[in-house]
Amino acid sequence: MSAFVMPSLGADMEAGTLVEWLKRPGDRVERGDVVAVVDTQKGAIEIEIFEAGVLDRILVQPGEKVPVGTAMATLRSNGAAQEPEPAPPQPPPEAPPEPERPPPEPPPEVPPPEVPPEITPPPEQPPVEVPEPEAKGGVRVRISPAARRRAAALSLDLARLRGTGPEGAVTLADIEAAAVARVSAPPSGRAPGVGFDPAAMRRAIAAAMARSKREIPHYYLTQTVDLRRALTWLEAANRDRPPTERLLPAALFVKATARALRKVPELNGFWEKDAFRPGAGIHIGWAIALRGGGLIAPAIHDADRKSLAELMAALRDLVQRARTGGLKSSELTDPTITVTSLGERGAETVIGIIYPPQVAIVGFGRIVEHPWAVDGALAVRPVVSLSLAADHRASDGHRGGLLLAEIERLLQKPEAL
Amino acid sequence: MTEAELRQIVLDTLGDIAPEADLAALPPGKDLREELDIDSMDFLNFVIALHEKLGVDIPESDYPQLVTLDGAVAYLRNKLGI
Amino acid sequence: MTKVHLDHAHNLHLLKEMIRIRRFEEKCFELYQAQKIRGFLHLYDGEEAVSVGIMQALAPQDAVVATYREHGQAIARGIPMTALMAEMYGRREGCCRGRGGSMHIFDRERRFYGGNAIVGGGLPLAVGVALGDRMQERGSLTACFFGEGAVDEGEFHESLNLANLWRLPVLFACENNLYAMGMRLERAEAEPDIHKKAECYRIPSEVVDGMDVVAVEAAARRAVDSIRAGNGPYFLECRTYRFRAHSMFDAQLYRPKDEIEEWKRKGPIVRFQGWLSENALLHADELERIEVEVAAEVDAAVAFAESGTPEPVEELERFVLMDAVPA
Amino acid sequence: MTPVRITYRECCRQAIREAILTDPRVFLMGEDVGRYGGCYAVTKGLLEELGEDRIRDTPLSESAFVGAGIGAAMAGMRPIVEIMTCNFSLLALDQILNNAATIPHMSGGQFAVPLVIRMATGAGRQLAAQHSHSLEGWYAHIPGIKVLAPATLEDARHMLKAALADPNPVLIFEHMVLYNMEGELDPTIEAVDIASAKVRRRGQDITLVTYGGSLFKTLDAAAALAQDGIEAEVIDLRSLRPLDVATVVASVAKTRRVVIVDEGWKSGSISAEIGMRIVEEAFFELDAPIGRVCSAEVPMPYAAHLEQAALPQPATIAAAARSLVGPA
Repeated sequence: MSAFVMPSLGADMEAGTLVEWLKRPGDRVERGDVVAVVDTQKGAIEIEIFEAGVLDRILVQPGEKVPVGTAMATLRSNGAAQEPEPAPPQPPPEAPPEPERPPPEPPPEVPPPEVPPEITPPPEQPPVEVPEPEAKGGVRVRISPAARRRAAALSLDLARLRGTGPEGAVTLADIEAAAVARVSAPPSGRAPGVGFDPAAMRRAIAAAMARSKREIPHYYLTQTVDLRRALTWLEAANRDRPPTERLLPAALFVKATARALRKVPELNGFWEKDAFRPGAGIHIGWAIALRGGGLIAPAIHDADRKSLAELMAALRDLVQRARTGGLKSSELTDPTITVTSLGERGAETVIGIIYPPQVAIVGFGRIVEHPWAVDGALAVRPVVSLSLAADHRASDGHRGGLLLAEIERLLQKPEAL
Repeated sequence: MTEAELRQIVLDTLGDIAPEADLAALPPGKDLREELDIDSMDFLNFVIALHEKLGVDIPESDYPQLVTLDGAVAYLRNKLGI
Repeated sequence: MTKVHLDHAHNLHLLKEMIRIRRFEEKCFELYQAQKIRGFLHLYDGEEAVSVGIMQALAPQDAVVATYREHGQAIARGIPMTALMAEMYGRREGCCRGRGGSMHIFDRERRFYGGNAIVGGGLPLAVGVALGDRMQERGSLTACFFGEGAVDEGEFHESLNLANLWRLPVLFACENNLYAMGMRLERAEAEPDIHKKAECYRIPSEVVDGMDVVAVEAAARRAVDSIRAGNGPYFLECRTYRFRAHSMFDAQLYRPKDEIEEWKRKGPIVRFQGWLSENALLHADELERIEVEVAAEVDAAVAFAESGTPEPVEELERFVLMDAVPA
Repeated sequence: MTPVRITYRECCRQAIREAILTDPRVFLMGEDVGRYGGCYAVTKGLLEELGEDRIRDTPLSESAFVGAGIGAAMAGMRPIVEIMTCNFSLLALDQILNNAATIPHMSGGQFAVPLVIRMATGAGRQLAAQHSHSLEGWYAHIPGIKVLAPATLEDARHMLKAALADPNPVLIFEHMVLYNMEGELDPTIEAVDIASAKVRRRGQDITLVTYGGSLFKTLDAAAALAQDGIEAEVIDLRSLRPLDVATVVASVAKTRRVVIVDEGWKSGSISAEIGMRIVEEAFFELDAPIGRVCSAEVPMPYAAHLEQAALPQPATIAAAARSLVGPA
């Protein structure tokens, strides 16, 4: 006894509907005889039988839809006696409910290929936003971009972090965990000086200063400026300001210099390929001495348009971020002029070396009490030594002098700054 | 708040400003600005930190009283009345 | 008129070759329904005379380019049924390691340059093989098989023009079975007389009754003689008919049933076998012996395929690039 | 409105029928779309109902009848051209690229090409190398055309309407494995847009971006990942050109990990383009490398076990996702 089953007529045929039997039980059939008609999505197709014999019993009635492989009739090979009526045929296997999705051609059990799907390695290009967090010894830290940005924001030293990401890379979660750990750390667990690698910085300063001296024909001017009006105004202004809003002389120096540069624009810009390129705005590079050595001059953008309060906030922010390694590389590369001030414990006069490719550097010495002639009489005045070093390729002494005179004039009317 | 706690807060504040400094070895009577290489910006941040942590107002005119560790502690004790 | 040398042995050979193809196709039809063969399957029943007839005129060094309905050409060209069946089972022992399936049979040794599943795709290849052979003075020709559907493809025009422009040794063998899948000839051709199209490129062409294996062999010999004499390509339009659907999954809504029955009555095997019997050129026992031998050959092919092994997955990317040109 | 039970194939047919009945400019042209009823039986019965003028069987001349479709569109018709499978579209690539995609721009806006081209695509039925390509990514490289990949029943039913209304040439790729898919068509959806991606499954641990035939393998992978406590967000692109990068970036910004599933070959694929867009627009959101699961770079083999090994599978998609999520 053998079964005549619903044939597969096409690559994507899963089931067929029996339309009509062309043979009846007891009929003799030969190989190749058409015994039934089946309906498919392509239309009605005649079905052949591939075995000779006598049709025994019909299992599927016209109109029934059954999956490929379902027994539709039994066949007695030639000469076999009619089988006794077997138990009623169990109903053809319940047609599997039409799955929501195409029943994926049951792929033979395919072990996932041993070769892991190649994950393309992360692009190695350096981050644009944040300076390279080189661990000591220059080994690049494997860290995800999101983690790197967060670390910068939290001023975390990446070098000492152990990553839990792919191949030990530092992930966002690692940064968050480290940040939490730091806050709860006992006070004595002070994070050592953070941010820049002093040795690398020293090399960078040396290179810049050597190039400046080599290429730039400096000329130098100095001027002593009376600060009585400025300091008196400052003291009065700070009296009714909370500490967070109090101003320092540095704010006045930056504002005066920035406003003065509007009158002498040829000192605000760059010397490139034998030509002066004016700055796109007045961005004052404020020289900050780092604790434990090193110097950096990040930019205060559009200093001429900022209020004294805004300048003070900018100065405090720059100093704080400079010391914790949180400066953006763009802040280091786009000042249009540099202003340096050694503060209360510096020398009386500082004359700077221009930071290429800028074309000028203004210096403010220590504020000291000096004898001062006022209307022919001798008086004592707080004064500051104001200096300018400028690139003689871009400007001449006369123009430099005008700048210093303008700074002095502006410092006499602090309330207008 | 005891005087010892107040002294520790002052030391912690100085530590934030001069992380690499060895505060244990700081002579309490010496000028902080010399000992810890503190400029006007650092000193302003020192004042701001004390103001925020302790809620005391410190006018500019009082700055000279805060230039030594002992001076600062005494000044703050007086201000806080402890 | 070149005469076909019809001795007894040759007659039996022609008959047996056609029966070999027919029985092979019938077994494929059965095995597809049992899900042993998958993908697309285009069967050759009814067109056996074309392959068998033409292959008699070819020499071992000649090349063959075929289409996806290629079991006839492959078997007539001498590719063993075992390799073909194993290929359709997707087994490593198949002629292409199970990678090509029914539509892409290749055999380097027998210069069988493959089936092509893109209609008309084989014509430019055939022109190229003929060009290469001619430039290396191999003295061989290339037989290019295609259906009448291919004449509507741009490649048909480009290939015939180039073939005659450079007088290349190509035998263009068009199996005109009246249907391009569901498109009957008249519904697709502005000029239904296919062989006339060759005249536009001044290629000598003939129409031949694709159901008469002797007539096909005779025409093929005429074509081969002309090509070998250096007269350039030759075009044979073999008018034939396919008894089965275009492929396995086709309800044949486009043609009437009685038309199929009518062509079956004058099918290539029935006709030749009938002619031989009427002229006492075939004895009943000889036919019986042929059927027994063919049945054994087909069963052996199935057994070979059943016992075949899948190609290891690690070899998946092998031959994407070749290390060297096979000698 | 009780939901209607329907197949993806029937959705395509109803869309074509509705378009022809409602707009006299619309007609269907392609190989065996009429008498034969369509290679995948999508257009069975349409010739009998709509006649030879609107359901046009063509000879096997892809370049000619696709070019003719472009010409008819330029002359004011709204043709639907069926190329049996994307494998045969290579014969019409010149017409699609150098005419359909180029003429509007090249003519200075004088001519539009309001043409829809439908093609079956993809592998998975052992049709071997020449019949198993997945070329959507290629076409998505071409400015001047739109490329759609309907995966759901609603998209199969309604994308054609939007494509016909679009003045530009629109290519619709129907993955052949989907034709038999049956389900309930959402009756509340009357129309769909053809420019935005859709989130088919919400998740916050990783984003799986895919389209067309790979959608359901990706959803299977997401289900498997859920067992391990990894919630994957599955995005169905629906349109490969234009690419709805915003939806992808928004998801990546949330999950910070992404795997792109694409049945094309990896080199120069649409997945490569999507990966680059993510790097350009969401670089700092990433917390792991971008993963891709594509077809092995081989001509698709006939043998079932080799074909399945070459194609993206739920197991390989889930594995790729797990490797990026790392130890839970």
